[in-house]
Amino acid sequence: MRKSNSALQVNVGGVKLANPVILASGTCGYGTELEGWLDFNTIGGLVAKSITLSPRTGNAMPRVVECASGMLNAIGLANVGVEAFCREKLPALRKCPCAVLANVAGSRAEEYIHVIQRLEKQPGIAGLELNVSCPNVHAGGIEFGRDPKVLAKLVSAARRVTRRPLWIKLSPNVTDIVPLAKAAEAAGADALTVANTLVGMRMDLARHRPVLANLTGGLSGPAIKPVALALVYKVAGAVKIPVVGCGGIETAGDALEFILAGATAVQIGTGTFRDPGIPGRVAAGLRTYLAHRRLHSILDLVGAGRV
Amino acid sequence: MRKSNSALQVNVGGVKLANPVILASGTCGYGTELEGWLDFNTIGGLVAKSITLSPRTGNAMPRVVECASGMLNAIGLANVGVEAFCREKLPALRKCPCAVLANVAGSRAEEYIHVIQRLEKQPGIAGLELNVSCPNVHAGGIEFGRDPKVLAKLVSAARRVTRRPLWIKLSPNVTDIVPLAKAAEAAGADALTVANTLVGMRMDLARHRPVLANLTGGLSGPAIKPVALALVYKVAGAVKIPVVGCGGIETAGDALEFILAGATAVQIGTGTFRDPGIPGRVAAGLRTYLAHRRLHSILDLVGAGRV
Amino acid sequence: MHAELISNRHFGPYAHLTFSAPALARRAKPGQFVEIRLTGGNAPFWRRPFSICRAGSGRVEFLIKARGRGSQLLAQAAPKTMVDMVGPLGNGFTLAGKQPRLLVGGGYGIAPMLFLAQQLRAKNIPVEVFIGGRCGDDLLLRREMKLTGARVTCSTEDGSYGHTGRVTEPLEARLKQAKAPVRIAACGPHAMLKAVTRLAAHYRAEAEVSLEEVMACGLGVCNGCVVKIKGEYQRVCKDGPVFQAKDVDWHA
Amino acid sequence: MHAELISNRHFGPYAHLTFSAPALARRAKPGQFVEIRLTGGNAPFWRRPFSICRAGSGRVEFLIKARGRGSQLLAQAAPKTMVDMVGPLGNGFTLAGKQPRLLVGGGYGIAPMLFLAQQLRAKNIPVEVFIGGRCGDDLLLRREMKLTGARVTCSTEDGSYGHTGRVTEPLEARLKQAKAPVRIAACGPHAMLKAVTRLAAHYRAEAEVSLEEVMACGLGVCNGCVVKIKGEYQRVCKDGPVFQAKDVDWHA
Ligand SMILES: Cc1cc2nc3c(=O)[nH]c(=O)nc-3n(C[C@H](O)[C@H](O)[C@H](O)COP(=O)(O)OP(=O)(O)OC[C@H]3O[C@@H](n4cnc5c(N)ncnc54)[C@H](O)[C@@H]3O)c2cc1C
Ligand SMILES: Cc1cc2nc3c(=O)[nH]c(=O)nc-3n(C[C@H](O)[C@H](O)[C@H](O)COP(=O)(O)OP(=O)(O)OC[C@H]3O[C@@H](n4cnc5c(N)ncnc54)[C@H](O)[C@@H]3O)c2cc1C
Ligand SMILES: Cc1cc2nc3c(=O)[nH]c(=O)nc-3n(C[C@H](O)[C@H](O)[C@H](O)COP(=O)(O)O)c2cc1C
Ligand SMILES: Cc1cc2nc3c(=O)[nH]c(=O)nc-3n(C[C@H](O)[C@H](O)[C@H](O)COP(=O)(O)O)c2cc1C
Ligand code: FES
Ligand code: FES
Repeated sequence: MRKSNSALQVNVGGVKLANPVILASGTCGYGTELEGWLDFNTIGGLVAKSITLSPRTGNAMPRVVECASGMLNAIGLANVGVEAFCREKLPALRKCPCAVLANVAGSRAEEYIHVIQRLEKQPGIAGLELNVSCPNVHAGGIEFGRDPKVLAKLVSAARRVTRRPLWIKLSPNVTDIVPLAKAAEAAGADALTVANTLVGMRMDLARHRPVLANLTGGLSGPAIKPVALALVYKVAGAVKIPVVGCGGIETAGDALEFILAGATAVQIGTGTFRDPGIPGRVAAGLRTYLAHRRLHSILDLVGAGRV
Repeated sequence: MRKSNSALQVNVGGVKLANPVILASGTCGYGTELEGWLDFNTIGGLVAKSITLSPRTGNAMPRVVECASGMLNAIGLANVGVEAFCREKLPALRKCPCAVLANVAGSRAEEYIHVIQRLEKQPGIAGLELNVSCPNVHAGGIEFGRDPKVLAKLVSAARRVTRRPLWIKLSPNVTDIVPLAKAAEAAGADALTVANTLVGMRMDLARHRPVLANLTGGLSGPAIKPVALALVYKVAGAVKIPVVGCGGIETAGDALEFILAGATAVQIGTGTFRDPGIPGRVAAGLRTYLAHRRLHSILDLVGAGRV
Repeated sequence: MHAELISNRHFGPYAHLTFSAPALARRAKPGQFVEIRLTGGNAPFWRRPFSICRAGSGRVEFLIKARGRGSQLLAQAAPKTMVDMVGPLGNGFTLAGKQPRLLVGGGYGIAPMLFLAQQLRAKNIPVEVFIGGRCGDDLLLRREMKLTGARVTCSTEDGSYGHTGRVTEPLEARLKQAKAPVRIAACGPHAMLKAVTRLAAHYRAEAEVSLEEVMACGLGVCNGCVVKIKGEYQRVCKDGPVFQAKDVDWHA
Repeated sequence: MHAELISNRHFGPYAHLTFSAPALARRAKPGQFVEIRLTGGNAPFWRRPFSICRAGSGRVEFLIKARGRGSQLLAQAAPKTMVDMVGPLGNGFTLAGKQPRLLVGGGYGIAPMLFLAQQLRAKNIPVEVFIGGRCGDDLLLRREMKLTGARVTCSTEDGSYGHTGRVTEPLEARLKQAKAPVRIAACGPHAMLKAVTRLAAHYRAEAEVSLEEVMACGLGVCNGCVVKIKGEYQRVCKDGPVFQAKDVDWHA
């Protein structure tokens, strides 16, 4: 049952969330997989797995490996493609009691645009997140996430074809994230998700080769939390649109760190793998924190840790 | 007592090391502090704490904070300055049974050059490492570590004033490390250390502000190991000069991952804090690994994990 | 969900653990698995998957081989230790059909076979179990298997107990003399499962195998545990771990 | 170096731990500390510093207040637990000089004072101990202190035991009536040490204080634990943790 508690409500660039806790793209499938393990009434929203124009089988195996306080993945954007997404996945997603965002990836700008256009008429999507930062496949749009000009073009083009709230998910693998954040904002983005995974590698000592078939993968989990937090702090100081913090969040305290740094909402990825109860507990913990401090709205904390 | 075992000997751009294990700059002070806790006969070398032209007191407190599988530091290059280094610290460092490298930092190219010139006549320094990647102070030279052209200029200038082996310590906080690595190589660097710390932040939930007085700090420890390893793999594939791997190494297995990725030697930083016995155990573990595999030289493993 | 360790019996590198976990015990089916996390800390980072070896009366049992840090921590856990479990996960073995079953388990792969044998025997289906291992110490659950009423044949590669050789040799002998159709269920090392699949094809027996892959989520959301099934990637955790042997692409 | 926990006595949130650590016990001086790591795992990431509370006969004792994860793990450790220690670290209190000593300990700050009292008493130096805390439960080591032959004065802020009020109140009373020079050694919360410093200055007594900072290395190499001493940064772990009270810049 949806607990109505206005203290946790946030509006992230037009996406209304009952609370600021969102499941990150690629870590909650198309929602249904987690049924029974996670109560969608306890969270604010979910971002469906990145979809591309055509279905993708993903990279060769192995695709994942453990690291200290984190993991590497090189799934390679395995997904059913936008057609099957609309036909097979959206009907179930629409029944989800939390906000549902679609996440779009591609290797060329036209690919993104086609997918967005295909989704535009589909009901039940609260917003779009553009993945311009998948480090694992050429098709992940990583070029868009590295060059402010290229990014601006993509975002403008997307802006023209959708009336939906448009979030851009930025890459942490850049020298300076600010020009990218500003470019996306200027081109019409409604919010920025900060950030995707860090490029990383592990060697297999038995086989004398990288563990992942893809050689490198994206590092996620608590290991990257300080890096993501520094980026959120930087971006929130540079743009006026809301920022969604993402990277290594597992507790309400972690979420608060991001909110104090300037995030209006947070996404949880790997935390759900470790314990599908984490997203709900994070939301509950935020509620408790507000009550203890006698605060009426989580918005009172957004950016409250900035100096 | 120095164990002579040629199997572990490496030559890193002119610096001869009895084994590939080096203490990273800023984590072993000027050597003497660790006496009694670490047997310098068991390691290949040490890089003294970064020195600048003038003494620096460093940043305000707090300067360090724990993270998941790692830590943030914003020491701010606290150091005695090159004069006091030559007068007070070098005499003791010269007695060290392992190779000693000096690490030089600065905010302007002339500062680096002055320090290098001041050191040039001092005996007992096996090589120089230029820190162009300290994320914590303007004076840390981070600009040099971000722009290949600026870096090339600095390295060329340094090359002109020193005959010593010249290592450049690169920053991981860049979109693409390859142009920087190539620029340093072309400008006359003898080896590249990959990498320094990742920019990170932690929020203090009690005080509602960043924990570190400096706001951000550099993330080190096992958390960053996959990131550093991916960078070493990339750099070793792009340059011909040796690469020194650095980031989160705590076991011989960790060191082997870097060596298989293409590193000729490794540096250990935070690991020494957690246990000053780690560097010696890493070297011993490498020796055992070679013996088990009946390999005559660690060089047989350098880059052996590349595909 | 939290579960309390009730008992832990050791056999060489193996440990037989019994947990109190009523909700799990009620829902568990043979061939399903549980993702276990030893509370607290980041090492190991992921939960670890283990097949349900027996379930009932509010209890769930596992047979654990101590390998790396995760399984070692678990194998050494003292009674009263609380662990966190997610499960039951995945799809189990086929229980329908009256054909006699040949259950093949190598090493800790015997774990799900005990649970399967019990349920098949409860339906009065004849069960023959082929237990294999490198040496006698790897032959687990023999006594428990016999108590189900199954016929048990043991093989060791070093000949220290039972048939000398691979577990697939007595299996092949049995298949050769089969008059009526039988159905095979197997769990164990990759090479063993591959051999079982070949035998099943040759002797035209239906066979199911339980596969292993490293698992990041165990819930079917990460796509990190896929195997090629009829040419398409499927998730071991959600679409498996039990697959029709003939559908598995063993070379992928 | 590895050390085995021999006994662990609990008093509310405090635990009094005794380890077998002969080499350490031999070298330890009052005021020095040890960096303890509970073997294995990355959480907590750093070792944790604890003052040596008593050392001798191959044993080292600590008084631990359970606060966060690190101190909790330690406070709850069972006998026979092996931990890894680095130490003894830092510089201790001044033992030289025949002046009577006033030892001031707040909460677990009393820990190094026991070791100090013992060694001073062994040199026949008169010792008076002022133990302070919020309530009676925070008054630790009273019995052990008395056994050293020291005079013990207790204060609690809630008046549940001894003097009602701050530990610095009976200290001031004692300083007021002092005929001959005394020397103060103090360890405890920041505010208490500051107050002691003020009193010492006012009554012209020499005072040493043991400071605390979060420590990344504990070995003097990271420069992460600095405090301003006579206007210059010094490392608590290597240059301290004991400093001349008058030299400490309490506002830095
Ligand atoms: C569906 C399923 C059922 C299983 N049932 C049992 C069982 O009943 N009894 C039993 O002893 N073991 C079982 N395993 C294997 C068990 O999960 C691994 O032995 C365990 O995860 C190893 O963890 P570790 O930390 O001890 O070893 P690690 O040090 O992590 O690795 C040791 C070896 O185990 C492999 N491994 C590591 N993590 C995993 C993982 N998450 N999944 C699979 N393999 C992994 C590694 O590739 C390596 O070869 C099962 C695995 C799966 C997938
Ligand atoms: C020289 C010295 C001697 C000490 N002696 C004792 C003693 O005898 N008995 C005792 O109970 N405590 C002692 N402490 C304090 C003790 O080190 C901390 O309580 C402990 O480190 C907290 O760790 P935690 O994981 O339990 O708490 P955390 O969750 O890490 O933090 C709880 C609180 O402790 C502080 N803290 C965290 N890490 C450290 C650290 N490495 N050093 C100092 N403070 C830290 C934090 O700022 C926080 O306020 C001493 C500290 C120092 C520096
Ligand atoms: C297995 C896995 C798959 C992922 N797939 C996607 C994806 O398809 N699209 C995307 O935008 N991000 C993807 N991500 C990144 C996450 O959404 C998230 O940004 C990242 O994991 C950092 O957050 P975390 O530390 O909470 O996991 C994936 C992450 C993981 C671990
Ligand atoms: C406390 C601290 C101080 C450091 N100071 C320096 C420094 O002065 N110069 C430098 O080049 N690197 C410095 N570093 C970076 C380390 O040399 C090393 O590159 C980094 O910590 C990554 O390695 P690690 O994970 O093994 O610690 C410092 C690191 C730490 C933790
Ligand atoms: S382990 Fe994540 S999909 Fe199977
Ligand atoms: S803790 Fe590193 S210098 Fe003191």
